[in-house]
Amino acid sequence: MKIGVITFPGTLDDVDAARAARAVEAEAVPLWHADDDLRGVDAVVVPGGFSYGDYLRAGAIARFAPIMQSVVDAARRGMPVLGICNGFQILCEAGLLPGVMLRNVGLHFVCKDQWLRVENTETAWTTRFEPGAEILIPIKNIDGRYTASAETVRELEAEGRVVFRYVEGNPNGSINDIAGICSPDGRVVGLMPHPEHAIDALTGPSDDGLGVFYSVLDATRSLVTA
Amino acid sequence: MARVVVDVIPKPEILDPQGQAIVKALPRLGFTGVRDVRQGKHFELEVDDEVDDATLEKIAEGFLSNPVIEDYVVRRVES
Amino acid sequence: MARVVVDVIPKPEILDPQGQAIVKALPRLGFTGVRDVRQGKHFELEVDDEVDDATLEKIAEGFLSNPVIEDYVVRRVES
Amino acid sequence: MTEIDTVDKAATDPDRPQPYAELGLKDDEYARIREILGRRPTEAELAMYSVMWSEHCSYKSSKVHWRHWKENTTPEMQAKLLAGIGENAGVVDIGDGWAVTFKVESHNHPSYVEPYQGAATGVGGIVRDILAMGARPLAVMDPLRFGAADHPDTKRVLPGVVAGIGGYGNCLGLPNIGGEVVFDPSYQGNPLVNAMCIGAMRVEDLQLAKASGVGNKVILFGARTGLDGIGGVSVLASESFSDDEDVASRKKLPSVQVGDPFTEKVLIECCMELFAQRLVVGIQDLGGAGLSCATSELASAGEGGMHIELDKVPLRAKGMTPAEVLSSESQERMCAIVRPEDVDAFMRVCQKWDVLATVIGEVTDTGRLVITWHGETVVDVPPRTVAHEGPEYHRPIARPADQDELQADDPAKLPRPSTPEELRETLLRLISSPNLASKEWVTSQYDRYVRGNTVLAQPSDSGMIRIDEETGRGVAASTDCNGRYVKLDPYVGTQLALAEAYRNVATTGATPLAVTNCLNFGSPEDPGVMWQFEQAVKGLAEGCRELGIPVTGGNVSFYNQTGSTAILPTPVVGVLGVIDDVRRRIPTGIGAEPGETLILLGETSDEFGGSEWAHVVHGHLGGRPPQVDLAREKLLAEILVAGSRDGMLSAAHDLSEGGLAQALVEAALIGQTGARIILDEDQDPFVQLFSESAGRVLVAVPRTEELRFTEMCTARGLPWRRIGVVDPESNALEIQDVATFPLDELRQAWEGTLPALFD
Ligand SMILES: Nc1ncnc2c1ncn2[C@@H]1O[C@H](COP(=O)(O)OP(=O)(O)O)[C@@H](O)[C@H]1O
Ligand SMILES: [Mg+2]
Repeated sequence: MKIGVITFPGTLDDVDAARAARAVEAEAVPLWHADDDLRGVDAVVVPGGFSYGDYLRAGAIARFAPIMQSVVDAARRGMPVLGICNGFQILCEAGLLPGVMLRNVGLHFVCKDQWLRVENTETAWTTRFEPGAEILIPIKNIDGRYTASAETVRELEAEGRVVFRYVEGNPNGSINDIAGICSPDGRVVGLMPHPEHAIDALTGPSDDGLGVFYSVLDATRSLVTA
Repeated sequence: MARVVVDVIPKPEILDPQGQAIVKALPRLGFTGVRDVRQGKHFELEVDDEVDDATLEKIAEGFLSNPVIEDYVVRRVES
Repeated sequence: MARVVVDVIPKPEILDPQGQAIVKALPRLGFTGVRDVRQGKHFELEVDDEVDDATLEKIAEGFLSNPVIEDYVVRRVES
Repeated sequence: MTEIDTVDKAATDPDRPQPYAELGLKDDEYARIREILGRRPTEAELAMYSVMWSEHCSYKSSKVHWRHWKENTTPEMQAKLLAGIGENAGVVDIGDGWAVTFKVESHNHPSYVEPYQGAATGVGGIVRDILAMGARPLAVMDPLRFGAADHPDTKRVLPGVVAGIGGYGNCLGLPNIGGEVVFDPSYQGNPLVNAMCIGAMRVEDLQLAKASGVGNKVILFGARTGLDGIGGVSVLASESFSDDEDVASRKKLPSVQVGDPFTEKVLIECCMELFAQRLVVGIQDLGGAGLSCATSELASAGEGGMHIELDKVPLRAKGMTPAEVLSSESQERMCAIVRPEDVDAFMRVCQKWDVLATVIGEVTDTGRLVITWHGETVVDVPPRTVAHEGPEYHRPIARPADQDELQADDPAKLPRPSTPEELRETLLRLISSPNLASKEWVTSQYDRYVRGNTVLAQPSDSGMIRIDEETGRGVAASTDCNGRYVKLDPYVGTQLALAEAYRNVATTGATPLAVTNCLNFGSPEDPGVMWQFEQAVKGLAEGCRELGIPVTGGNVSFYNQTGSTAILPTPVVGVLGVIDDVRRRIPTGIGAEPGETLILLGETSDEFGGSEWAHVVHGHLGGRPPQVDLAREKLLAEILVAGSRDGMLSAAHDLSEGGLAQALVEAALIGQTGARIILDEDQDPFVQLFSESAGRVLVAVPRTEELRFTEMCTARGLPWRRIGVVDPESNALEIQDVATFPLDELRQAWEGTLPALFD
């Protein structure tokens, strides 16, 4: 099982995403923004950070990188893709997921341990969770307020595509407390909090994030056997 | 060489906490009478004369702004 | 009620990393011919008619911009 | 077109008047430059000497005091030092082949003028210092001081500074693992923004700032060079070419720089790859004094010669003069010495990261730093005279006349709370006072998780990061200083700062190893300030000797004052410690184990000079600071480290400002667990709860370990007292015969203050 981890200039949490992949005994394969080669990976993580400094708008420049075209193509064929934080922003800008992230309502960068409810346990990245499970995961960003048109939000809710929801307080003013969403086929998931920072209680608030990475092992395994 | 300005502003239905923070702060600083503020981005571009209006529109719409949340205006200015 | 626009832009000698990132990215997106970009802020204000130009200047200079690193332009627009 | 002043020209008009005084040079300093060169300096040379001989770069007022470091560093202390004072940052051997480097620097004044950018570029600068040692920067810390919390200007400065530190550090991907936020009216017009960075490397990868190897190339890489921070030097331009509009306008250039953290992040990754491929012979960051500093320092540390073609430097602004290019403080630049055969490979790495890199010169054996501009020589100097042979002042030193009066103003006369109700109110008032209140409003704006190796961060006594993922080896660090103690007695106060940072490191289970410092003081031209300074340096140096840990480097910031009123003397001390397995860390919060006894280590006496209680309740500063006993601190640290190693401690929290009461409240709130405390009947409860006696730590010991732990303390002669028990069932802190505080009430008091002030 190979999980690709993309590095853009300004990516920060690629080391963490790779560590999380290794923690579930997957092989972490580094992917470089300027290549279009996915190097035979079975799934892709677009990690957090400040690609291109987030200078224009989070994710706005990164989505034009050569690797993203390959990711978009692979996602259309069903490859599991996970966008975390800046990665989520990039997936939205790239059109793989709807909506966009705006400046937090408090206008500050927020770094805290955040409770989330897993609302959909049938996506490629969430099958290992119990329905309705509450997990503790760090969140850290300044542009984390998920926003989409009223119609899009209605659609996401109706189709069960809100995958993670903030509980015990909304840290950024995100619409409907949305923390993460998925594509219609549930293969592409994006979320603002960082499961890769919750894989060991020594360095994170919990190891609840491991479930995300274990889930994708199942998702790719079933793909192979199918 | 031509000078072009692109202004990008949050759509009216999008909450703009930065603008709101300014509206709230102004009276504390002794400035009254400002009813509303919206904060957007202002870009000043220097472009070759060959760059036509259609291209500028594409740059503004597809890159400098995100149509989900923002409107934009492009205008050429004298240098 | 009057509508006022304030544009704030980094002073020419001040580094503008945001503008630089955009200039560098454009050719990769297939847009050539953009020589320089500076990114600033664009504010749209709605103010009571009593608010005079001097007050607007003060708001723009003392609050919306940081005169150490930024220049600003205030203009009234028709609503 | 501007006319360039060259060495040839200097020979033709030897007596041309030069604006050296406006550049901050004294008559005798200017005369000395003429003597060194045997002619008048060119404008570019004058620019170089004036910035490099400034207080900021040459340490001319403080250098004579460095003998205290030397006299107090024993060979034993030196042994673990791989690089010490004189390098970009000190480097210590932490075992297993790992070397760790750390340093603090100030960015005070720029942060007052433009809080966001001032603080941001402060972080950027210290990170490049660490990078220049060959290390990967791993974490940052930010000791901060502001004016009164409720002063309107603090509302401008603090949020900007915090956003700037966060904005830069978060974007660089460096976890922020600690710092300080202290309020005092003396910092009103002069906040202190100190930034510390910690980095690590394999021992064999240590880099030094040295231009060796004749024929090796000098490569400037990173951002373009602009008109940033050339404020002073623009005098030159406007003097000679005042008819040139472009140049005349430079007089009003701001001395503020804007940071570009994205460029720095890319620069870090680029450097890591250059180091890994061994493409670098020597490297230096560009900080204060820009290329003037980098070229003269690199040259004087190497074979002593260098030729720079200054016109090759990629510029951001039009019409810059050689003097301006040399003095620019544009951020996010580095300068490397590279073997000619490695230049192509070097450039390939830079291209991969889209980092601009330019060969601007080469190493020579002439013993001179020669700088040309389009073929004409504009600088030809012995590099050491620029970098290291600046003036050295013996500033007058005098103990302030009112020092005795200050020390005689004993807080013993202040009315004290005595009834349980008064004690209860005092506790609530203190924990909600700005200096003691939770700093969560600040620290939640900093990423503490990035890189996945943060084991402890705010609000722990010290930050701790894992260095080696295989073995779990890691380091802990803390910075401390109570300026009020230092004001009352600079020698003792500085040792108290050292003692606290040392204790904080040990409290998390790490063994203190080395010290850095950032000495923030008023004007060196004030003999009273110089007395404080000398006492502080002496106190720190002698304190380090007693603790057996070396000073590895530091930074001095003078002229921190508003008008003629100096800030509280603030020698910030940073201590770094090592822990061989971070899984043994001791957390701060109680309640981790099912049954815990609370034990207070150390002794409590009636010590309120400079205390938070005197400050908050009476606005009083006088008397003597708490006594310092470094031998006791050492013993305490050994006990804590032993307790961690043998798994005898489940939580520990150092006692400092606010005393026992503060420590209990924090340990309970952080652990979200209640406790029952029984005070000593033989001592005044007020003293027990609020005295700031040094050398004390509150520990939680699992009941099964209690006997073993207390026997160890007794055997080694460390006073201890059982003061209560952790009560996992309770949601309150009960202090018998005083009051019972529901944790919710404590939390509201402790956490509400900063949001109410700054949101
Ligand atoms: N207070 C101090 N204590 C010990 N060393 C100091 C102190 N201040 C400066 N130094 C040392 O002097 C050298 C030059 O300092 P500095 O100019 O801050 O370094 P850089 O040029 O890398 O910014 C460094 O090695 C620094 O550690
Ligand atoms: Mg340096």
